Amino acid sequence: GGGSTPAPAPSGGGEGPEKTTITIGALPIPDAAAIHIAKAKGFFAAEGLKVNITQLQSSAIAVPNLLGGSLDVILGNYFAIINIQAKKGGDFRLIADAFQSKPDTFGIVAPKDSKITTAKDLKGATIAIPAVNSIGELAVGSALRTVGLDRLKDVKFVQYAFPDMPGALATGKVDAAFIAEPFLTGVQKNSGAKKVVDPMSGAMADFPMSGWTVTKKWAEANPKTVAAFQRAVLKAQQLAAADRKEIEQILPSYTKISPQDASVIALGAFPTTLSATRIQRVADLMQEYGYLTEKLDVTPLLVPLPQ
Amino acid sequence: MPVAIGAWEVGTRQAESVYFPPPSQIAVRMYEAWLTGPAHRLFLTDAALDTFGPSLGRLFGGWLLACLVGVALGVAVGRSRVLADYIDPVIEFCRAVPPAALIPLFIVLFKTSTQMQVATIVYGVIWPILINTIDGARYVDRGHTDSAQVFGVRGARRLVRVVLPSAAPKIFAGLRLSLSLAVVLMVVSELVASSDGIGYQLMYTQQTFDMSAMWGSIVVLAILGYALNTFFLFAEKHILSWHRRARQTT
Amino acid sequence: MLDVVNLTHTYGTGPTAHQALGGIDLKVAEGELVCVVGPSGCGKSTLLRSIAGLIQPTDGHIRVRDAAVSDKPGDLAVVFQDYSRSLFPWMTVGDNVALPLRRRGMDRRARRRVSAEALEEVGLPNATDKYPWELSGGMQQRVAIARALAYRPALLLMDEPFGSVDAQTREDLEDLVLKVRAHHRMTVLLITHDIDESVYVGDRVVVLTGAPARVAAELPVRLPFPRDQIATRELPAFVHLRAEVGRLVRAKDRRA
Amino acid sequence: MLDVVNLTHTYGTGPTAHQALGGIDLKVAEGELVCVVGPSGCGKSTLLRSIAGLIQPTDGHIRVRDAAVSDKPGDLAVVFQDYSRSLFPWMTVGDNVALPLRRRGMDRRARRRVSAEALEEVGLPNATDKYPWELSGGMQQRVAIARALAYRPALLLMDEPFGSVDAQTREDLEDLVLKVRAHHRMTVLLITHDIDESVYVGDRVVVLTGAPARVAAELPVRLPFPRDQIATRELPAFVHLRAEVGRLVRAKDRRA
Amino acid sequence: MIGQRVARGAIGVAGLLIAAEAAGASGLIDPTLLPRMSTVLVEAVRLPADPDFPPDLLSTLRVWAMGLLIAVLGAVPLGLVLGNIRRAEVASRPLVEFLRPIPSIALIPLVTLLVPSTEVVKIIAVVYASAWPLLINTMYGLKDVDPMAKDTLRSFGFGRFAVLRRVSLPSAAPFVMTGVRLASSVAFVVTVSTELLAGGVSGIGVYMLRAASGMRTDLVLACVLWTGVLGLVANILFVRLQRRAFRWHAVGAVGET
Ligand SMILES: Nc1ncnc2c1ncn2[C@@H]1O[C@H](COP(=O)(O)OP(=O)(O)OP(=O)(O)O)[C@@H](O)[C@H]1O
Ligand SMILES: Nc1ncnc2c1ncn2[C@@H]1O[C@H](COP(=O)(O)OP(=O)(O)OP(=O)(O)O)[C@@H](O)[C@H]1O
Ligand SMILES: [Mg+2]
Ligand SMILES: [Mg+2]
Repeated sequence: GGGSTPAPAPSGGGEGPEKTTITIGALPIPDAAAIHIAKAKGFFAAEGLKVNITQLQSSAIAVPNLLGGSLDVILGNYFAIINIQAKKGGDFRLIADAFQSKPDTFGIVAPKDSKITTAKDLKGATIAIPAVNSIGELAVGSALRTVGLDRLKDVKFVQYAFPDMPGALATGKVDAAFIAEPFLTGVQKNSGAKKVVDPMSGAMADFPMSGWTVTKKWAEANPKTVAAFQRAVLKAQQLAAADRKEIEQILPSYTKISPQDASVIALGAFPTTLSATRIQRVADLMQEYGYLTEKLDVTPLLVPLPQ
Repeated sequence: MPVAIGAWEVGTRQAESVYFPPPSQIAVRMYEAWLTGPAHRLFLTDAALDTFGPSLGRLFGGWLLACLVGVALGVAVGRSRVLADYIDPVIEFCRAVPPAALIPLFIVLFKTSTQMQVATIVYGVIWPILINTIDGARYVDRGHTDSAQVFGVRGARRLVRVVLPSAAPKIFAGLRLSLSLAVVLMVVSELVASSDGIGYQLMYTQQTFDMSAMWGSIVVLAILGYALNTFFLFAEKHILSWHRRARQTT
Repeated sequence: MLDVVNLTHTYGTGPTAHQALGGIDLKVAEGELVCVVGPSGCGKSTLLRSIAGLIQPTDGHIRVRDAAVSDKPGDLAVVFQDYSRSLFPWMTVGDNVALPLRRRGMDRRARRRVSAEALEEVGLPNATDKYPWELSGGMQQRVAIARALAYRPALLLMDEPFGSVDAQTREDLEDLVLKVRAHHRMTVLLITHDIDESVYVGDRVVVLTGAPARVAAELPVRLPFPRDQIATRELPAFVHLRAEVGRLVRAKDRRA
Repeated sequence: MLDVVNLTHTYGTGPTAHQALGGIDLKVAEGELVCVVGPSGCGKSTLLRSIAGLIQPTDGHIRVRDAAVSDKPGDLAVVFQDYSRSLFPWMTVGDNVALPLRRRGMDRRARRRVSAEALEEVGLPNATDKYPWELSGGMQQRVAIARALAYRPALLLMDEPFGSVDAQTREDLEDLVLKVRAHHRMTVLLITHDIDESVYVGDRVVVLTGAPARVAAELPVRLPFPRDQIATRELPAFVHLRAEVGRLVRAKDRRA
Repeated sequence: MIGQRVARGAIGVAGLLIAAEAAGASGLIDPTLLPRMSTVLVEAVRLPADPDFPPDLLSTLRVWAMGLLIAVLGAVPLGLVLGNIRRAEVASRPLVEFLRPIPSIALIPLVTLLVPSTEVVKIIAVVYASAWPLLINTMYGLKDVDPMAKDTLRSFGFGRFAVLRRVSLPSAAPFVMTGVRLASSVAFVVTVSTELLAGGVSGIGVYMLRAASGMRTDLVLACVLWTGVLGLVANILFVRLQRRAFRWHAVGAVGET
């Protein structure tokens, strides 16, 4: 074990993490870059942690894996985690921030020759989103509200996976799609689709997307492991935040994004702090849009980063 | 059955997990969502009609299409060695391919979402019908084929009067398998590109973390499957009555 | 009518191959009734199945009315030795008999009538609506006979058709075949184990020997028509002929 | 040995019900060989299946060695009329014959030996490794006979066991049954359509009438043992008895 | 004979591929949306060289084999019991028929909650889905057994169990084997679908997830080709086995028109 910094947890005592082998579940998307960097650069090993990374298809399946014990840590989509926390489907702890949107990381696009050119034109449109009741729906809802449209009345959402969206757009099954990088760049380049609006602007600018999540029980049982994980990921986040080259290099190793694509796609931000005020934005916006029925205070969910 | 439900109720009450609500709670939820409508519509609510209607349409459309294509193709392949040689490998290849993996193809190939969903169902349920029909049609008792041949019973009549009845017990096994599989595939097909249906409902409630409603959808699927199977067995009993009686030993 | 030349058939290939027919020559004239006798397992059914076009000769050829036998059968009907497997269990007895009649261009009513008549003739007037598996062995055999007779084929092939019925019914059926043959000028090939029967119904008796089957002898039966179960069997020529056939059958090494 | 009292059987229920047996009384002594004759469809096979415990009597009862026949039959073997369906196509002929011998507690080698001997006795020394569908009809029938004989049951039930074999083989098999019966003191019930045969092999001939089946007559056969195919059949008593049985069978309305 | 069949089979498969290529070349399928069949084929041939792929392939095969084996060992005996004892069949029918239509997609998240191993979750899903064809085909196979064969053995005094073992089972075996062939492809479908849905450390489906995340539809479809090929190979093995074990079945019947 390599606990070079003193253990932050009040429980104290003993050397090294309680659990040295941890299984992390993440999606093959840029959000997860930090753990791959940390693993590749030996940050985990330096903390005495051995990590296995499981590829997941969606946050929906990540949570049962976490609760059931197949996974120790997951890349939690804040929207999903807060939703389930509020409905008492699980008691989670966020141990590190992972990803935050920046302009052009997401977009609502329409086919090349579509009449839809501005957010206003989306009235009556069928819009593809990766999952109902998700951050995507919230983001589109927010974009609609800025032009006076209502997501429940004025548009229809259907579910498509990102890779299927270009096909759905081209064959006219949907009028517009909420699409993320690298598909956003891809669909514009290959099919000439045009961006109608960037939903991650205005109220949703620099919006927290995902963070590293464990269960409360696990966090309490393994405080030193949590701290060790936090230190390792933090180092990786700092690298990622400082230099996009780091991400461009690591992306092709755990996704099939080619190095060329990696160098042109828009990337979000990799926060190096874990801020309750920032994440509270998610909960508040969810409440504003009716996804939560009452206010949820996120502060108790955070496990502060070791100093 | 009552024992199973009792055990379920007790088990879930003991466990007190949000994910596994007790059946009584599920029943209440189902009742509120679907059975509080006007009497002239059998108490079905708008939500129930909007959910079940499209789903049943796709389910039956897909299943019937699969039955037609499966039996027709199965008999052709089962009776013709040459045809079998050519397309057996293609069939074996295709049926190991998950329908979910073909959705990108279906999206591009089919104009409307409904076509796409029906195609997914057909692709998913046709195999048991096809394989069992091929087997049944291929191994018709020699005594029967010989009789048909010497008496000049040929072509379509031979198919209808000799090959199909002889293969019927196997075809029915395939149909029965595919019927509940169609329910499963209906759900699969509604996960993509859909905004209504029981499968959509299932996924939606899962996403919104409305667990008793999600279980409600599962229960509806189970009841639907059970009802379809009961009708099916009823039809089978009549169509295969000769078989049952000829095969019984007393 | 029927012309079998050097017919050879071998089942299987390689070391387990079994030659069942070893070059059979047989001519049957239009309207003739030929009986085939021979030891069990000598190849009689194989011969019959070849003529019916159900198996392909390994060598030699068969012509029916100067047309080579192919898998598109000519105007013939068969009563199989394994009669119970040749009836369709999913059809009633009446439908079983009526099924081939469509080829005769009969409408539904005509088919029903002809089928009912044929069943009546074989002594099963009440079986029309039963299923084959509801009948006794002998009754099933009679259904198979009724089906073949109702079809009125130019060539009728019968493989031990009266094996499962009692003596009285057997005699009635023998007479029925003679009557139908005379009426409709059918050509008949009848395989039997009953030597008396072969002489009683036949115009000619062909004796086969086994392993592989060959024609051992052909005996013309010069008994007057119409034949009568009591009178004909008392004729000295009958008694003589049946002893002759008996001797020929027994003379040969009968174990295949 | 076998005691059948007022045996009644009705197939099916309701309007389509068919009464096959109408109160049959029959006693067979230990070691006796009883032949049953009767018109086609009269109920002979039904009687035999009831005794074998394969169908339940509607009324009356059957006792074998003073034990009621239940659905687990006693020490008996059956040669079915539909012999081809009673052989298992997935086993070789040898295995088919050997299978029941398991119940005799024989080991593998003993089973093979006994099975080979039995096949030899019915004239099929080379069929052991063939499959049933590779044999002719008559050969299959002989396999079924070999299986029943090899089992050496206390009670042997045979339903037209020699229907598909030639005259010579038939005589050999009749003598074989007589020999095995004498050797092992089996009790035998044999259904046949051949009146000569019933008199030749039987100690007693039971004549049934049909629809529903009833015992019409019982005739003791007082012919000396050992019987001989030529000598016995020439005895005046034989000739007389067979005429008698023939009259009885014909006398009854034979159409069921 | 064998050579001819292989040649014909190859022609059949080639026909399918050519049709797919033609659909791409003629513009029926927009090549910017879906890659051409020729591209996919090249990628499929290259896949084994990708160091990520072989472990994924093996992992999928392992789940498939385990799942199928457990399903066969469980469902066939159960089918024998239910097909033989009418009362058991009637009593269990509601339960069976309520369970059958429940999609594994709905069950996987719930099972994941209870079972702390992704691999075991996958195997459970495979067993669950592939048990049904085995169960139903076994039951229907038993219904089709010739009663005369059963009677024969019963008349020799064999009990119910012996009749089941020595007559019903061999006679239903070809149909059960068809069930195994059905279950085998169902097991492939469910293994890969579960990997797609639930992810995991390795598996063809996991590889597809990764490929999809990089807009490599060509790789995704190459994986689809591989699952098809695996299914084809598994089926060839099963058919071989079937031909050997059940020669009597094929010979008693004709296949030609
Ligand atoms: N499918 C087969 N495969 C291999 N050998 C066969 C097959 N069918 C028949 N044989 C063999 O061919 C020979 C002749 O059989 P066939 O059925 O023609 O005899 P048969 O004269 O009709 O005898 P039976 O009077 O007993 O019916 C027999 O030795 C039999 O073993
Ligand atoms: N499964 C059945 N269902 C209905 N009726 C049946 C069934 N089996 C036999 N029967 C009827 O019972 C009667 C007696 O049949 P059984 O088979 O006992 O006759 P049999 O004396 O053996 O005749 P055969 O000499 O022709 O074999 C027949 O009229 C037949 O139609
Ligand atoms: Mg024969
Ligand atoms: Mg009978």
